[in-house]
Amino acid sequence: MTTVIDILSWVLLLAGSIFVFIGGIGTLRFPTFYTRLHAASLTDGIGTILILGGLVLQAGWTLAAFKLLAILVFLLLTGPTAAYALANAADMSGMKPEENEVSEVEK
Amino acid sequence: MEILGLYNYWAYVAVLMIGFYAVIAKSNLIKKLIGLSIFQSAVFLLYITMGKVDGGTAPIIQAGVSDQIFSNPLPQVLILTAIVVGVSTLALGLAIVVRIKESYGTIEEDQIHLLDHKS
Amino acid sequence: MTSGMQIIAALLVPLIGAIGIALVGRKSPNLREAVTFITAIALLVIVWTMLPGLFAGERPEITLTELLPGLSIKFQVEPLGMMFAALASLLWIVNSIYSLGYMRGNKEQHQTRFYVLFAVALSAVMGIAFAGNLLTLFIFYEILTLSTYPLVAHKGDGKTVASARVYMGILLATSIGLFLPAIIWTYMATGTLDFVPGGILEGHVAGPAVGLLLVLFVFGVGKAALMPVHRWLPAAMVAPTPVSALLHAVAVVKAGVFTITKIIIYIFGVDFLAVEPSTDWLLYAAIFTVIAASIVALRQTNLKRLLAYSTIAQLSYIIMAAALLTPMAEIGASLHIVAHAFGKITLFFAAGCIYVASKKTEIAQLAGIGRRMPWTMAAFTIGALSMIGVPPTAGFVSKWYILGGAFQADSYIVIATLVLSTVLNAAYFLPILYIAWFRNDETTPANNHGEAPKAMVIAVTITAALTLLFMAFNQPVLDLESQLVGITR
Amino acid sequence: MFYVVSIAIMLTMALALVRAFLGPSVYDRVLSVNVFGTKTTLLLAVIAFLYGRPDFLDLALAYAMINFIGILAVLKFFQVRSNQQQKNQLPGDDLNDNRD
Amino acid sequence: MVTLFAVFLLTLLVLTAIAVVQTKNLFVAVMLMGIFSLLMATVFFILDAADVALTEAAVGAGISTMLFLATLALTGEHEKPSKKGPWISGLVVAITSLILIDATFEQPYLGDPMAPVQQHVAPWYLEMTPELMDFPNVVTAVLASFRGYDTLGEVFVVLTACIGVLFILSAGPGAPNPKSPRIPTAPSVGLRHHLIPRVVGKLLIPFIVLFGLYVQFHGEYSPGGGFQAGAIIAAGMILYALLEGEKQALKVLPQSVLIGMVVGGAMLYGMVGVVGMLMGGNFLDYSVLSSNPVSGQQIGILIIEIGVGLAVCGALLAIFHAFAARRSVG
Amino acid sequence: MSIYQHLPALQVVVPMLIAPLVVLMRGRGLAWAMATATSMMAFIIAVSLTNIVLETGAVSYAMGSWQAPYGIELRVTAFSALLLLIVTAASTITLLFGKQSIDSQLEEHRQPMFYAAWLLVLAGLVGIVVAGDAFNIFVFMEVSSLASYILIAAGPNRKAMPSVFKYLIMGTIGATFYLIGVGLIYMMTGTLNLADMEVRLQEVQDIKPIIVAAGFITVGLALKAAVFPLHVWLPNSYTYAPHMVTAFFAACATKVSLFVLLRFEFLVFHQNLVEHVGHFSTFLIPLAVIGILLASGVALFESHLKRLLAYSSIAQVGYILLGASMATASGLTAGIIHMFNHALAKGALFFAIACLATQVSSLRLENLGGVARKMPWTMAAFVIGGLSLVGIPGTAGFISKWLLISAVLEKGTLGIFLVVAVLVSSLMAAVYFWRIVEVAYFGDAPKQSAELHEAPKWMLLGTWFVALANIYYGLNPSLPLLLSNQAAASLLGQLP
Repeated sequence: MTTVIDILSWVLLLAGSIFVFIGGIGTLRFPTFYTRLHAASLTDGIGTILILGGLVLQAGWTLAAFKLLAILVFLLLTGPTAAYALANAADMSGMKPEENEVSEVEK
Repeated sequence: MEILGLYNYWAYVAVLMIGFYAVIAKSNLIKKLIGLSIFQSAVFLLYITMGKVDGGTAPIIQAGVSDQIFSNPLPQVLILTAIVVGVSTLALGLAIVVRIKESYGTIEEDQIHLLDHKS
Repeated sequence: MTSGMQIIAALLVPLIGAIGIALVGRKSPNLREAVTFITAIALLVIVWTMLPGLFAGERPEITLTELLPGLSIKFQVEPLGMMFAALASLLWIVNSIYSLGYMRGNKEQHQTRFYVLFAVALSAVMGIAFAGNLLTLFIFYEILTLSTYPLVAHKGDGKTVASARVYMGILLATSIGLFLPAIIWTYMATGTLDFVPGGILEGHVAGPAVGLLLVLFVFGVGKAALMPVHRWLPAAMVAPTPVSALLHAVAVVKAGVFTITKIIIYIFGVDFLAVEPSTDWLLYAAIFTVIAASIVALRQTNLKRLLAYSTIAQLSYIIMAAALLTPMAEIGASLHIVAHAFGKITLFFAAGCIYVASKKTEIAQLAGIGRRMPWTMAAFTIGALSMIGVPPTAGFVSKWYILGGAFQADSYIVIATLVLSTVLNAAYFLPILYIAWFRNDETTPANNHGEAPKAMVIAVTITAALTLLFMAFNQPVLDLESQLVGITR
Repeated sequence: MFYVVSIAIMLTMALALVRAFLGPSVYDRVLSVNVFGTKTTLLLAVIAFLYGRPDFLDLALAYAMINFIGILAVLKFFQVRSNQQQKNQLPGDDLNDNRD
Repeated sequence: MVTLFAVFLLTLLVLTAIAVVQTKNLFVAVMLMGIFSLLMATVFFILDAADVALTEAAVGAGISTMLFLATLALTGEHEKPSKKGPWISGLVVAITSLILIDATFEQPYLGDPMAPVQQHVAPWYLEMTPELMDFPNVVTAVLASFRGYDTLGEVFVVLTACIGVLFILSAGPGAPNPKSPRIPTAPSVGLRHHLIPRVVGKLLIPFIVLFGLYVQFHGEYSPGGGFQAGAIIAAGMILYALLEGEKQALKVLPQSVLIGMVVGGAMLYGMVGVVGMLMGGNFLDYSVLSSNPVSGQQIGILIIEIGVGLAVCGALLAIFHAFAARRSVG
Repeated sequence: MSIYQHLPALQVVVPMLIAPLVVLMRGRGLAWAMATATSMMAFIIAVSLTNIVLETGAVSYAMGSWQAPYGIELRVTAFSALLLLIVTAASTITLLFGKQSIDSQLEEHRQPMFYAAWLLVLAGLVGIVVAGDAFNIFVFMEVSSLASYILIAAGPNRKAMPSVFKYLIMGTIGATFYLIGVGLIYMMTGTLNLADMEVRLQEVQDIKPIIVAAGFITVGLALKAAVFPLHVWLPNSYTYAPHMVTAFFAACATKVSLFVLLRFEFLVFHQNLVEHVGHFSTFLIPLAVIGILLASGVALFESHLKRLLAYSSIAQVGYILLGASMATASGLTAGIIHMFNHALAKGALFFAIACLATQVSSLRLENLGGVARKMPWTMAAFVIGGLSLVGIPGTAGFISKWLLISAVLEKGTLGIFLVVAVLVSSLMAAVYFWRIVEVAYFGDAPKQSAELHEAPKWMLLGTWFVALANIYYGLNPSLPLLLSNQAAASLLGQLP
């Protein structure tokens, strides 16, 4: 049984790592702010779920698992909120997606 | 691996000097305070580094686990205090910067200097 | 009253008087001057009642407080100091009479300040005279400098203050820069600063160091005005005449030569200096100053400046005499302190009288003044003769002893100097007398004037009389100072 | 395995850091700070397991909270700035320039 | 392996520090400082300093950033190029760093268990804490009892900073009028127009406060204690102020209450010491508080941690509000 | 347990714990009354501690009953007793007599915080002085520094703010340098207790980190103590701080840092580092001499009264350091007693300036013409203070100058050069001080002079109190001399 859980958790962790890393590359390589925001926040969500899920499996039914879940909930609530707030702020300040693209090209 | 045993110290010196440089070379008052924060953080790093023991763990004794090695708690205590001191200094410094901005209209040291010598 | 307490009283009485003067000064000038006189007389009584004890060989002393280990504020009366104190307390009364006339006649500002600081200066003089060790002497020496500064700067205008700055600057700089290190050096070498008959330095310092130490002391005591630290004296001529009298006759320069004499006798010891070749320079420096100052005096046109250079020359007489290191010369030195005091105070008083009565300051303006102010000019003449050393004036007595000392030491250069300087003195004083008495007055009647105010004339007469009397009645001083020689031998 | 995860997270942190250095706009930097914050949270959680001390997860939780509050503070800062600029009618948006 | 992690993170740390100093936009610098603090905290955690890591995160990344932002809102964020030649400064820095680097070669290596630091006092703490205090967190034991006097000083540093900021910001053209304490200014309406952050934020505030209380009272068993708790709760309240506006936040916790918290917290700490003195021990001796020295220690530590928490929370909030209440002038 | 045993703790705790309460005081003058009473209490404690130290030798106190090196030790020696007396007396006198000056410079609603900060400065300074633990010194250094930034920032001129900012930056750098130094020593010895450090340093093989630590601690504390050339924060801070704050700080603030410096140099390093004495002296003697001469030189040309005296303070720090860098008993005695005497002189001077400032609008020299005629008592006290500064015999300043010169002369040929430097700077002091006197007594009166009156009676009383103390301790210096002799002996390890 433990082996199964271990393997499952390894898989989750590995998958999470991959997502997280891809998100990182996206944040770096994408051309404009909004696209980068996109990459970051999407992978953040799934990566967090996978990694923390993997850890929960490692922890078993302990206080640690509860804490991990709390972190998970917290990150899931705050991550998108932060992304929204950021996009909103950028939008309010007059940074429109297409304009930004143009300015980026000009650069 | 041996030589990496000193890497922490080098990093602390590097950070310390970056902060120090910002404090003495920059003219902007907020930049000086930022530099000061970096400068102080470097010292925190020095203390925490010296307290680490190989194979040790944080000095919170786990029930039921024996023959654990613990890192040194004393530097950590000192640094807790130092962090508080640092943020207190920072707050005070920022308050002064606000007042300087109000009465001089600038937070650049050389301009303040000019304004003071004109009057 | 024990003698120790008497010393303290001599210090305190002028101070209490100063406070009293300050308190009543605003209310009534008459009361103020009355307080001054009462204080002066009280001081005179206190000081002079100590004399009999001194003649009997007593050496009263008192220690006030210990500053550092082995270093205390201590007073001791000995003949030299006694003479100085007696002289100063006597002249203070005369000077007060004179000041009364001068300050009122001249309608000076800040008269209360003047009298207060005068009293403080007298207290400092008492401290110097009775000091039992170098440190105490130094303390009061500085107090004297500080308390006379406002007196010199009395007029308060820019030029006066600038001159007063020179006065203050030179005296402070020499005392802090040279005198103090010399004192500390002495202390470190010997562990004591007490005035001990026969000196304390022998056996502790040797070779060229003695000469160097003597340099520090002699030039550190700027008040003695040995060239080249004499510049403050002409600068201080901006002061009101009673202050000049105080500086030249009563207190300041006398404190200087007194200090040097005392250092020679009690710190170095005459015998020690005599065998130490590196200290011979002092005699030559003094001789140089005598001659140089006299020659400079020849070329002065301002009466008070001339008197100032004359003082410089006369002071070096005293130092020269002390540096001869023979018994007669030491007596001559101390006698000359008194003789010069009487003579010079007469001269200054007379100059002040002339100024108050006629506002004249230049020698050339004095034509015919002898007929307008016969008393004053008579006194001036006596003073001038005393400076030259003509009998029957005080100056003759002291010069006689110095000459005797020079013969004892077989020091022909000193004898030559004495002769030369007498000629020079005559050369600059006699023309003044000639102008004053025999040249016709060419001023317009608008400047018509008579004698100076009564008080001033009285004062100048008294001092002139003293100058004459000292010729005949110098025995007490001689007796007193013979004790000095007794102990130096 | 924890090592692998840690290394992946740390590499991502490095990438985010590069983005933070490059900018170009301030929003990019805020974004990378946010990414960096969540990655730090994850890293801490993983290292807690790596060290065998899962009771230290409190720290990760605290980091998550602080990170969130920080981002909202930045948002508020933007708002204050734009209010001020409207009030003072300053031309242009200081925050939008790409100079660095 | 973990050492390598540290090496990697430290490299990032140095790079970040350079970037902070290089950038001409102060806002960017502040953002990078946030990253710097997070990195630093992570390094601390790797180096076994859990308590310090928690504090550094709460203070460096949280409170400091907010203070910087509050100031930047009043001063503007562009740094003008300095006319100062960097050569002299560079020289000073170069010499100093050479000296320090030179000294490192004789320092004990990282993690050397034979280093003098690990020999003298520290083992005594680790050995005696379970015996004398009967709780596991040695850091808390040293902080609150063995070196409780330092911590008292630390609380008074915070108090001083609080007094200082209030004092300095109580004058000058931008000061709020002392007669009518608060003028609601435009920026203080909060983030009301942003629905999503507001809802999410408000949802989270109770949990943040709760978590703060957990850190406060669990400090003897896990990383944390009064200072961290104070900072976290203060951060939660600041979040409230961000969302609902200054005015609303000050209604909940008026400035006078905050000052009361600071003074009360500091006094609470001091009074424990004084009581110890009255009961026959030395100042800050908790053993005498109860008949059993161990429980005396526990009671004392509990109370002073509450004092620290109160003081820190009140001080940080008061400082934050003092900045926020400042009207921007000109 | 009698209360006497708790005195070392109470010395710090009393002002520290009352400070927060002062913040809450709202009534008119209440904050002042409370702060003054507290400061007086601290002074009484300091006096009793001094008595105890003189009777029984150094006193040690274990905070929280944890024995050193595990707990924090407080340690009161003759040296600390002297400093305690200076600090608490300076605070008490300035508070007691300075209310009118503070009232005129600070709005009433800001005063409670100001007085609280004052007490915190006091607590911080005495905390440093009694501390026996290297890190504890840092903590209290920060308490006192932060609180002193507040006091200086209370200055009414806008220039106060940039100057206090500079002070904050340099003060923090200094404190951080100190912290680095302490960290390095801790790294090599494993202890923070000063006495323990001294013992354990002897076993350290790798000496380089210790040397670097010595350097950093020296530089850091020198920054705090405004040792030339690290003094740049001081002139403006002193100039633009409220006058009473200047009087307080000039009397004691930099001296506490010097105290720590000397304690480290002599107790921790000298006996353990080979040739440290030599390094220390060769490093500090030139600094001290250049500092003395340059700062005096700047003061010569300065026309703002407070800045002039601030530069003179830098020169005086040089004197203290010069005495200490002789590393002999007599030199240390001279340096230490100069701490006391300089506090008296500068206290009197700045107090007199505060009196002046209640009447005149500007403290520039050109605005002070003839002021002595209107304010004779103030200027008379000023003159006494100035004479003490110059070192005229009969004043306290003379005692230290005497001791300093005799100590320096022991050094032979080098000593003669040093004596020349000391004397030249004394003369410079006489000149810059005399410039003021001349203007005040003989200068032309400015236009508004008709409205000038003598300063408030109560402040004058304080001024004269300090001025007369200059004379008293100039004539009877046995107490400070005794304490500084013992302090010097203990620093050189001749006393247990």
